[in-house]
Amino acid sequence: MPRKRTTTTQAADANGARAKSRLPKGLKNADLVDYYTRLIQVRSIDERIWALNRQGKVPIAASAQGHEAAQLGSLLAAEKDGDCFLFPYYRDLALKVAAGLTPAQTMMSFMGKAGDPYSNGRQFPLQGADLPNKIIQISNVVAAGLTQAVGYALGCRMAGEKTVVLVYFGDGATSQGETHEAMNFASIHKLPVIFICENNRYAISTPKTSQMAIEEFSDRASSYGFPGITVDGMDLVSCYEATREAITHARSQGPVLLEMLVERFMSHTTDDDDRRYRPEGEVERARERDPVVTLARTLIDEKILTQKQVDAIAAAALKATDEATDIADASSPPDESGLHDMVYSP
Amino acid sequence: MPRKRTTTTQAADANGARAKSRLPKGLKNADLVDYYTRLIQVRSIDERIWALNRQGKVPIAASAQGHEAAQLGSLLAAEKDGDCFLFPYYRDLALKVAAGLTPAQTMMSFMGKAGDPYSNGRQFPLQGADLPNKIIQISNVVAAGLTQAVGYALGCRMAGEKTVVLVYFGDGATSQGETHEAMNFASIHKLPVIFICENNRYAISTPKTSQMAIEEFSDRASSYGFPGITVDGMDLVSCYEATREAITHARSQGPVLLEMLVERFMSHTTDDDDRRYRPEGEVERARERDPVVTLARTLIDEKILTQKQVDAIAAAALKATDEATDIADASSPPDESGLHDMVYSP
Amino acid sequence: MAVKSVIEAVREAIREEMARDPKVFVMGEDVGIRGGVFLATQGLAEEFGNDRIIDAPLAEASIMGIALGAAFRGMRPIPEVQFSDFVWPSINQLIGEAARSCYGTHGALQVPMVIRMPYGGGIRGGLFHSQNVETHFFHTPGLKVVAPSTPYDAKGLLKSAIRDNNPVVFLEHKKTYRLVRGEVPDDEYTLPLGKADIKRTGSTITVVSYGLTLHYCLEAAEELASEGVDVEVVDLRTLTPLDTETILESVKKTGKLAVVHEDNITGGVGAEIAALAAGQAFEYLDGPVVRICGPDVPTMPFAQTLEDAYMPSPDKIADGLRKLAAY
Amino acid sequence: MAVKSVIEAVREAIREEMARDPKVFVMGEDVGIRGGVFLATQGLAEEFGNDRIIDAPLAEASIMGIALGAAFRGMRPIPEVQFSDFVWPSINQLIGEAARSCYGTHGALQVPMVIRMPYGGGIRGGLFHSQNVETHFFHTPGLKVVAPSTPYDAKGLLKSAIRDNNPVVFLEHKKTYRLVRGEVPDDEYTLPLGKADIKRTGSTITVVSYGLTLHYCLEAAEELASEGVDVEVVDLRTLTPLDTETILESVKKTGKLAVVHEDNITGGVGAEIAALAAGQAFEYLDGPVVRICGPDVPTMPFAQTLEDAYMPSPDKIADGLRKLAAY
Ligand SMILES: Cc1ncc(C[n+]2csc(CCOP(=O)(O)OP(=O)(O)O)c2C)c(N)n1
Ligand SMILES: Cc1ncc(C[n+]2csc(CCOP(=O)(O)OP(=O)(O)O)c2C)c(N)n1
Ligand SMILES: [Mg+2]
Ligand SMILES: [Mg+2]
Repeated sequence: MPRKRTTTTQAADANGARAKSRLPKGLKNADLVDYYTRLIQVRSIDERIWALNRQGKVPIAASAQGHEAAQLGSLLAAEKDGDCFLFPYYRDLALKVAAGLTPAQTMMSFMGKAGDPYSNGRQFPLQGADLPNKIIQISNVVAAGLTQAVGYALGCRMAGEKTVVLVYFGDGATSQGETHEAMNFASIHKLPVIFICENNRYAISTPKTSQMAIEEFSDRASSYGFPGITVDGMDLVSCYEATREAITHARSQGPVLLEMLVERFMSHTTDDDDRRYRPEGEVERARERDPVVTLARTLIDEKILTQKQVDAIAAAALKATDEATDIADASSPPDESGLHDMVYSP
Repeated sequence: MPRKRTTTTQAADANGARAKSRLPKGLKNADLVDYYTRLIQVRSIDERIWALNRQGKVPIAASAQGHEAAQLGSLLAAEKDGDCFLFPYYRDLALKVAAGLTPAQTMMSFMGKAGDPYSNGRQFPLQGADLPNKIIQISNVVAAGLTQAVGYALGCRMAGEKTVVLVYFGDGATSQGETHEAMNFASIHKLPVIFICENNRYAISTPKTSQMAIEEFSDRASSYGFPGITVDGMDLVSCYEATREAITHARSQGPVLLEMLVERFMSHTTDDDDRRYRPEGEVERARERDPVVTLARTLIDEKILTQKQVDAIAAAALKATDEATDIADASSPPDESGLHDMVYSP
Repeated sequence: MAVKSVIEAVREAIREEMARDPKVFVMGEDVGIRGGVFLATQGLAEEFGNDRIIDAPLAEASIMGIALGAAFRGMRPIPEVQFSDFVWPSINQLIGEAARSCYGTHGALQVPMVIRMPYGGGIRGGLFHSQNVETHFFHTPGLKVVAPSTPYDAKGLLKSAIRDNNPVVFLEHKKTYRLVRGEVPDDEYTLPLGKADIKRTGSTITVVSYGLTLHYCLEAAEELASEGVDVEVVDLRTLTPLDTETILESVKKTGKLAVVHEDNITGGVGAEIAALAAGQAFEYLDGPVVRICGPDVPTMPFAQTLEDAYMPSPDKIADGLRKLAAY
Repeated sequence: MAVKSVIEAVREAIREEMARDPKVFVMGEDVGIRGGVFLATQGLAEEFGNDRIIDAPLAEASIMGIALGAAFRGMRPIPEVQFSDFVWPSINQLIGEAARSCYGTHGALQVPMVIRMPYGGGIRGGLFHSQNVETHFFHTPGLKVVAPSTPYDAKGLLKSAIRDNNPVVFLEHKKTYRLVRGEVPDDEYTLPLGKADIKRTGSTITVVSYGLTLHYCLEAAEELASEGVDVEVVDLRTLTPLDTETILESVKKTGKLAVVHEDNITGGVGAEIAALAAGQAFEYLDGPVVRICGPDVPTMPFAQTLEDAYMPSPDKIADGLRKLAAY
């Protein structure tokens, strides 16, 4: 694995319009179809919860729109590897859902209903843990998960396992002291941790230039003596391949920093209005590289699916989202008698 | 100022024995004599407080022995500049004393007597602030001073001043998250701050290899986009010159990271016993490069002083230390009625 | 006088003090063009420039440490913590350093700094956007702690806090931001730190509270009034300095004390008020000291049902007061 | 039975639990070859290797966060904070994260972790090596808090803490480390968390304390005994869970309560004990609840004179008890 950043061809020629996924190495067509199916499901849920927020049914949501290729590309690599554990962050809706939640479980989480798989309605949607799908994110305190991920990797090593830990965070999180501490410890102990920065150049309204004085965050890896790579986070295959490589490296040699350049299509959360601070047209331009559209186009161009099949997948996803919404809407919130449960573990 | 590290010739050929100061650029002979006078005074006090600790009169002390060239070299540069402010750390005994304390004031601080100029007996010796000498170090919490120093520089800029802030810390402090945060903020705002790491390769017993996975700490500067320099911290002139350059750079272009390679001659503090963890002979070898001895040799070799003059300076220092000890010993501790004073400022 | 919301009062106080004193500046996450996530600094970057309304990197420890350093240089920083839940990474600079800078230098250094933070729950914020953090500051000598309940108090106290030469933690209950509105004088005014305010006089029970729950206490007091029980409601306004005199006087008058807050009951501010009465008004107490407070559950679940179960409410308070009255 | 010091008891407890369970490991600054600055882990790196006695970088936040992550994986970490004064940079991981991991995942995650830290003053540690930090943890639901006073208690409680599935803050008063010695059984034993211990039975006054000042209370009780006043001394041993039953029973028996601790008085643990009595033993109280505690001064000056002025002492305690007895 090179110690310096690589840019994918995709990133290099991506001037927005008409970007197109390359065909993957080591992925079967069936993988791509599966990926697309999940991607479109996730997007459909993502759009729905935003609408449900406006209807007063979902108190808060952070959208993954624009980050999906990064989240699903890396997830796919982790799944192919088979022995990875994930510490995502609050924007990783696509990752968390695609990792194994049903649409109904997801909707229950967003509405704070009993049976929310992450926290049983105690936390913000999809905060907590989903151990069956090998995911922990106990809080949305920015950067707090990084040292925990490193510790998890340490615990795995102590237990004699070869698990690689993927920990996700935004460009804003790079400023936190704990991000430094986590990378430093991981480098000293050569722990199998992949630090994945989903860099969308904004922390709420704060632009990257107010967050760091360097061009590429991945450059910071060299100050810990491990490799840092920047990839086009709008491109599924780049994200998949870079993560696969990183997993191999991490398991044998220690940490890797993977910066994925993504776009935030929506406001920071449903509570935010990005028109206050984003230049006009920026989001529209970014949307021309929408990973959902891009992948659909590739599947059709490469004759893996027909337009009709693509439409059918989208229709099925929409239907699943509709059903999930109804189920969640009709289900009960946690009973107030449970307020005191599990303050302590038995 | 180069963006990459420079090693002084001194550092390059310093294999311990017979190291010798180069003659300085831009320093007068009188400066060197003044420097030597302060150096020997500081050393004499440093040795005395260790002895006083063993007699039960000084509860705790951290020695600067081996760090003096770094501390006084940079201090001298700051003094020559005339518009610098210092945020030292607990090991900067030599710096703090040479910056303007009398030996008696110093001793009062170590004995926790009323009139201790730093905290009036409230804190560990020489912790607090010495504003007349442009020094603040409010605590000995490792790395807590770095962001404060950056904030001080920001305040100076807001007030329309050109002050350059020098902040000092050890290699252990590099691991703290706040060190990252301080350097990051300073780089974004291009603040005139010089981060001076007195790298003695130990944090109490913890060796540098357990603290970082890189060879030279100064390499980390590149991840903030500012220059990092490593100099031989046992060599007065290297430290002086590097700091002078850094001050010029900082004032016009923003932060600089200055790593000074030093040796800790004594145990971590009077409470520590470094024989538990340091390889035999290491300290003895390090002492062959003692900055006090080295400078005396230079002064004599270059015929700036005679051996006799050097001896006379040493004798005067010892006498001053004796007198200061007596004064401090005879003076009163703070009255207990003052316990509640200044919890709040009026 | 115009009717304003708490957030408007806060914004006005900052604006006026910035106009009055060029040393005052704001630093925090998204305080600039965004105007803060609650819009406390809306429009101020335009008015005062980005050098005095500084968008900080996402790193609370440095926000606090840098503000502290600037205060050492004589500036009057107002660092903003976006939600009180995120103050923890900065707490060493606050509890360890800022609170002790004056004491530890025997007065050589002052820390004229106001640390603003929205706190508290009842807004579906879940575990990490609802926290009550006041006790940690209340228990730290060297800090002052302010927790206003009304727009009038918020403005007057914030202006005093900014002019104070000590680190002041200024706690704004985020549910009051838009919910609580009230008259705010057009003319300049300040309110002294350290003075509680009797928001309702009464003779049979003293209720001590602050922030959001103060309003719930007033509602409960109304309810009890209709039942013939005359409740005095003391609004602490500042937790430190604590106005022990007003509290003790009221307790001595009524003989019965209840303390209400949203923060976890054990070791909360209410414990201190109870201990104060048990220690210094013992002879006057006609009944046990009652605490109606948040339960000992990590603050505070997201689901509406659980949040309601956690929160003190006018009904829960009225119940408690009723029992105490009957004692 | 052999007579041992507190530090020896602590070391033995760690050693035995590490031998018993390979999942137990220690991480902290200088815990390895140096054996910790107080030598709590002396010899353990040699015995268990550097993979289980890990010399951490100087970065408390990561020590805590990494320990927490390892606990998620089923390990049983014992992070050491070198002095409690340095716990602040790590407090988000402790108060914000560890304390809420179980609650916030509805029990999916456990945190079997013991955070050891030397705390307290009276050793010329000055402002930054003397701090009492217990209140911050005491006020955090989700944490358990232990503060033993004797070698016997320290060993038995530490072993239980290590076997507990929750984050336990284990506070070792550094002045007791070598000063306090006592019998420790040769055979394996544990002591339950959540049980106070009546270290001296008496009938006229209840004194509640913990840690170093517990011994001062016993001294004061002896002095008062010689004056005919019979003092009961309750050692809390664990602050959370708080043994309210033992406290209330004792207060109901004696009718008078004093609380003693070194930590700042306002909002300290003593306030909760006082509030507890004022709320639940009101009818039994024959006098005001007295608190003999550290003053509201940032802990604690370096000069001997000032440190003495700060510290509760047997004399100061005896004075307070004498007055209460005379009430
Ligand atoms: C410690 C902390 N401080 C502040 C916040 C409030 N906050 C939530 S998200 C966010 C911005 C994060 O930006 P980034 O890391 O770039 O992630 P993105 O949302 O862009 O994916 C902020 C400031 C928080 N959750 N935690
Ligand atoms: C936050 C914090 N953690 C731990 C300590 C205890 N401690 C004091 S000095 C020290 C080692 C510092 O090493 P380094 O930064 O290399 O400075 P040096 O003493 O070698 O000059 C430690 C761990 C402290 N003072 N502050
Ligand atoms: Mg971002
Ligand atoms: Mg060092």
